Amino acid sequence: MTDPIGLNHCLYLGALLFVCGAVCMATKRNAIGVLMGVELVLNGANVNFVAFARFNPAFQMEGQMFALFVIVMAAAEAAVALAIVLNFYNNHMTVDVDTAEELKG
Amino acid sequence: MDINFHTFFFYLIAILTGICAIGVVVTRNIVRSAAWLLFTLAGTAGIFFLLNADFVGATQLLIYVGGTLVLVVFGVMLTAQGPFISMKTGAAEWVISTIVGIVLYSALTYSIFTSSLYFPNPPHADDPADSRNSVKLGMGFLGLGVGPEYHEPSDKVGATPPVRTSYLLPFEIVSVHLLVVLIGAAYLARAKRRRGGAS
Amino acid sequence: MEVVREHPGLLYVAATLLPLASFTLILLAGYARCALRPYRDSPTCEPIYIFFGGGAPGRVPSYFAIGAIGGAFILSVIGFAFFLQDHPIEWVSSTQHAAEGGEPQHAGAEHGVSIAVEERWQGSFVWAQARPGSEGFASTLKLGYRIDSLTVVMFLMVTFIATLIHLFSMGYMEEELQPTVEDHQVHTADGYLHRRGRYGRFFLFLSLFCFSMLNLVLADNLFQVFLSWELVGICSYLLIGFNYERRSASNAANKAFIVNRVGDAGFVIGLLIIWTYIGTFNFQEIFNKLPNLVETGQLPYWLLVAAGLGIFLGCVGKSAQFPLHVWLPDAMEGPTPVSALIHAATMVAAGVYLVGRVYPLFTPEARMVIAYTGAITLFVAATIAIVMTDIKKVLAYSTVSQLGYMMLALGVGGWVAGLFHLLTHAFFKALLFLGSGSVIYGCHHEQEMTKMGGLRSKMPITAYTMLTGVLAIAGIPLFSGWYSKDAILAQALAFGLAHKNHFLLFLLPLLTAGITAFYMFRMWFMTFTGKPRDEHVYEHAHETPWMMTVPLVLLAIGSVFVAWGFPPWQAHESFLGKHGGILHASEPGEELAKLHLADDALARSAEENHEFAGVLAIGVVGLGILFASLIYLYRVLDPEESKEQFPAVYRFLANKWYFDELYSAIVVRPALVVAGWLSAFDLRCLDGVLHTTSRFTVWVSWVSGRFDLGIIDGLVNVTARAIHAVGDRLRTVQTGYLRSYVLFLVLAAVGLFLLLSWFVSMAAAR
Amino acid sequence: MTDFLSSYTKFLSPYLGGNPAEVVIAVIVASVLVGFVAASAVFFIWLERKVSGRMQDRLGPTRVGGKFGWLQTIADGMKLLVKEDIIPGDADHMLFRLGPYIAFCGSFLAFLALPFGNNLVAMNMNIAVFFMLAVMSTEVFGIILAGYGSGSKWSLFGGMREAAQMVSYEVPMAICVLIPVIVAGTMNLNLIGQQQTGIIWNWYLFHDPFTFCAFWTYFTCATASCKRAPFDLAEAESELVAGFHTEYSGLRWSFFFMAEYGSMFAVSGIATLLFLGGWHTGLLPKQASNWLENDAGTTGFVLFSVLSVAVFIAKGWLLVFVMMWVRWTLPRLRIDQVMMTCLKYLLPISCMLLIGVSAWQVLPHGVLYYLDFIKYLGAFACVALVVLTIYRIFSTRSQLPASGAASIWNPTRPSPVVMAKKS
Repeated sequence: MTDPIGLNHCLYLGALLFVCGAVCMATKRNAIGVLMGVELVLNGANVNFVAFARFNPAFQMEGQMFALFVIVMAAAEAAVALAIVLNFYNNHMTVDVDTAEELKG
Repeated sequence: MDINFHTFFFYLIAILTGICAIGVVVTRNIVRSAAWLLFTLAGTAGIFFLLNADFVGATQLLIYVGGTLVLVVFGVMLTAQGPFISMKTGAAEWVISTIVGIVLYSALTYSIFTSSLYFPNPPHADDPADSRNSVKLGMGFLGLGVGPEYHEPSDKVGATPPVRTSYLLPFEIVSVHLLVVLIGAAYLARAKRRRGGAS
Repeated sequence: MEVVREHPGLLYVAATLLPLASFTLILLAGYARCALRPYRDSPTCEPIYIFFGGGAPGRVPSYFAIGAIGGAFILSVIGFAFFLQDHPIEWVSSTQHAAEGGEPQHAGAEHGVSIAVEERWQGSFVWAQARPGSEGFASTLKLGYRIDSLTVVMFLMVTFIATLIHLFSMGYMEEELQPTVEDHQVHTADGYLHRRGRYGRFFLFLSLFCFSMLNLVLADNLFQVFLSWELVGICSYLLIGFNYERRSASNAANKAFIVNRVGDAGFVIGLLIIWTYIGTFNFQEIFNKLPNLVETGQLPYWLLVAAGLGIFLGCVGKSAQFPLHVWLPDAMEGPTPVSALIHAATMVAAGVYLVGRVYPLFTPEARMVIAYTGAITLFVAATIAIVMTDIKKVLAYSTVSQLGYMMLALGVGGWVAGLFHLLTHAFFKALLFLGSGSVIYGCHHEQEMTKMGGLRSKMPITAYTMLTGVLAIAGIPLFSGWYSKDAILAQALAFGLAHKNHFLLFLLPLLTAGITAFYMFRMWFMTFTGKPRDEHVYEHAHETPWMMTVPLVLLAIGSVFVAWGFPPWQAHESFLGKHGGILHASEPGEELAKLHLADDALARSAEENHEFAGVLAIGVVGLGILFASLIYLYRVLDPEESKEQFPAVYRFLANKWYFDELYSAIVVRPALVVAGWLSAFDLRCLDGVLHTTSRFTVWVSWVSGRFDLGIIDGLVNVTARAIHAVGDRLRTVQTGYLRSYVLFLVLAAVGLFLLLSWFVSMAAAR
Repeated sequence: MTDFLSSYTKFLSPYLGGNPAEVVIAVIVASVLVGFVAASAVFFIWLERKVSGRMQDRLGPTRVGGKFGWLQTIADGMKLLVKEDIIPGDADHMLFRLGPYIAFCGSFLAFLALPFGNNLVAMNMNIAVFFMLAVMSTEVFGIILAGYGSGSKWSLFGGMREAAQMVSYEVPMAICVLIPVIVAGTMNLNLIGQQQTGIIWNWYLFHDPFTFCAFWTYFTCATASCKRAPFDLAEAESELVAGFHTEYSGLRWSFFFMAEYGSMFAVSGIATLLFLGGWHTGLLPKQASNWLENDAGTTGFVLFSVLSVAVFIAKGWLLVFVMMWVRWTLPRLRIDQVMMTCLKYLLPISCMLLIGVSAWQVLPHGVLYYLDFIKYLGAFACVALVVLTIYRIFSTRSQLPASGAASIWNPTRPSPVVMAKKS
């Protein structure tokens, strides 16, 4: 607690967000919940990027650039994922991802 | 104890963000989950502001909170029909997922910790004015070199002027990508007549 | 503008390309329409479909075509003005130049121009090269243009007549504008044939034809001429077969095409000889090299004769000379404007034009062949024309006959006279054909003169304009035909006087001049005077719309004045044909002189005998007119009676001298028999070999198939079964639950991170 | 947070000094802003009532608090405070409670970056205008949550419409904001305000034809993004009872209204700063303004600051008044028309304007020199129009019959207007 805020603090936060996202993806049966998990994971990554940008002069630009690109990609991914979810809903009348098991081995 | 406002607010926001993130996972109701996610994202934006990434933070608010999340909630509302709002996950799955999550988090913190032991924090310039770099971001997007200098490997030193990274091409690629995604999503989500719907 | 001032010849190139542009536009629009027709009901395609003409034919193609050819005419006029600036032509000359002998002033028109001026009127580019980079002997095919006075005059003539005929066609082809045209001459199971109107297609072909003809005239080399020659041929084929549902039309088109092939075979032989021995197709280069080659014997004399005769054979086919004249009368199956444009005024003249172009190639022997061919043709055709009752057939045979005159003139050394007649003939023959078209249109597609009569009052403009044409073709003084025909007769007389044993070459055309007058007046009297023979036709006859009469009037004016000189009553003073006139300027006198073919004595003799020949001709013509009026106007003699009195002669003439039967017997039937033999050989021998081979192949494939199934497939199947077994065991891993995959993923990530940390710590510890 | 407040600490540190000062200043600034938002909401609600009353030929509130019903809103507020706090049984309690606060926070946060005068800003951000757009975009989330959490179909419909509308209108609005940003070369609102010092034609409204058009486009989008009429589909009374706040009452309901009026002023403030010269009167030449601020001593500075704030707030209020004017003038659109207006008209228009203004920026200097007169032309035309309008208003009033406008609608007497038409 007494250290000045450094890279590691941010990395711990990013890791937490990442793990929460992963667990969210693994536990939610609602397709949109899975999507939220993905967003969390991406946010964890973003925190890391921005933290590197802040604390490592070599990445001062790259970190923020990558964060921006990740945000944009997340928006695109959310749009496509939602479209897929809507299609899924049209076909299965539910958004429970466990019903999508037609491809099981 | 040398707690200044920066440190204080960082801890405050980070802890709140973490709690909200856990809230996203444990809440059963998907809309409430989205509300928690909103706070998580807003907290992340706050962290970005604290890390002197104003532009990224504002972008996070504008695109994530104002765009993506609204879209997600919109999707929830379009697909919400009573029982689907909270779909129960089995206890066993909870246990497994939690264990795996904790293991993963331990692994991550362990690797962060070990790497920080061997690679200590690089020195960072703490001048706020230096880090307010929305202008540099914009220049990077416009194709003006803003990154670190890079010298072409050459026999003669100084034969070519140093190259600086610029982001015009990725920017364009992302733009086109967004356009394609827009069209694709509109195509996927368009109202379709069901096959044989007449019967 | 500057380019035009420096290279005015490009005006003619532009004039040539304009109809091509029109052709391309109409063609593309047609393609677009065909492509869009399946989608014409869709709202997006419908406007485009309608823009390109839609379902019903519209007038737009004719506007393009007439605009193109009219533009070409205007360009030709401008080009003519430029040409006169560079090549001073004397309008009012006198005979004393010729009398003084030596090279008179008019030669200056040809030789006085500087090199720079020559350059201005020609140009070319390489089209194909056998050995790239080497521009030498027999290696380079060029496309180019060279404008001399003949080209200029031909351009004016062709574009002027073609413009008027386009205009006429707009009226004549009116009924092709209907979405459904009923063809009364074609019977199908459901009655008359119904087809779509082909207005646009007609103008498409006309444009292509105009381009080809102009390109032929423009060309500075034989190769380009040959290309255009074939294009003109295909246009003729397409237009004769315009109503291709009619058996007669499609047969006529085939006949024209095949007969022309015979001629073109000769043409190709001539081309090959020139290419092999002279190594170039450019006219100027050929003429420049020729004297040297002949003198040194590098080009054997008999080959030169053969080359000339070969090219002349092509011209015989194109210009419908004996013995290849049989296609032209049948070609009257095409629409009348086509007959006027192609089979009277321009295309058939291409043969004569080409003979004029390559004139120095013809040795005296070849010229004699030309002269006799012309003489026979003109006589045979004229005799047949006497008994024809179809108005267009009469004109067709008269065309053949007149073309014979031109050939004759060329053969007896009257270069100017032949081409002069070509020009004047174009005017009055176009007039006559358009007039006949007008009559046919006015009589609702009735072509038999035996059903006409007394139409003068019903269609006065047509009648009197046609009378002008008849007077012109008959050679009445002050009408254009008089000047040219007199020139020919004078030349023939001079030739006959010089070579007494060929005096027939004067007698035949002289006699035929009378016959010509006879049958032309017969036609006019039968059509326009007397009592109507068929009340039904007479009742429904009417004057044609302005689009058709205006060209008639213009052409009538042209057929009167086109050959005038000063003073007009002196036949040899016509500015077109006089010694030193505009045509004379491009007579290849110098080239002929180099080849020792020029005959100044003959030319002088022709000058001197001009008046004598003219007087004789007028007498014969007067006789012909007298007979015609006695029989058909005043009914003093009954034509039916004479028919019965000389049945053999009548049958001989009415069956066109049995040419078709002759060709059928000696060419067509043997060909069919030989084809039957070949077919039998093909079926029995060749197919037998083929069948044996195929049976062998089938057996080999069967063996190979067994091998394939048994051994190769066996191996493959074993592999596949093994893989299947493995996959069957492995597939249980794939549960189908998305979330379990995520868990696997996370576990893998954990492993990865632990591994990474371990590596890092190891690396750091070292 | 130190960074956020750096400009203020630099200004005030000699007096307060150290960290405690930062806390105090932060608290003071936040209170002032909240107070301002609340006060202006109170004023706007009163103004809305008066304006609508006048426009509908009524008097509006007249009694509470004296002559013009000054205290009507205060009284209403008291009533709302003491009302029973009802949460419907089907509602999702947490989301129902959360909605109003998120909406209000989004609206209020925008004021952090809004300069009221030169350097009179809570947080002098480099990306101020972007920040404002970003935080205002979070307001929609509160409304969606409220609509969903109410457990009522009217509310749900209202929330859905709001979501669709806001997300769509954000795009042309952001593009229109970019247009003056391109001209100014910065997103810092304070700098943008400073650049428009001087006479009226220095305002970016008149900079070139594209910014001129961009102002109207922006204002239309802003009206829609505040869900004001004619774009108030989220609370369309005729269709959805009261839209997303059907189930709300009491304090929570008033939070929504605070948020709405707050964001109205915020977007008006952005419009003022980007196009209408910010805190500048438009009458003082540049030199005079600079002299007053920098060289006229403390008195001049204070005078200048007070004048700046007054002018800025007046301009903002004027724009808010225009929004009310529009609300009571135009009928409400249908939801499909709303979306069509955005996607088929405003979006292409704003894109064209963006391209146009970019092209204008890269015009050669020589050409720009000759095109410069456009700003004088536009400014004079606009001023002339305003003057003409005011003149017409007064001249029209003098032509009204002495019995007042009400008599026109009195059915018992023949209408003078109709009579005038007949004659």
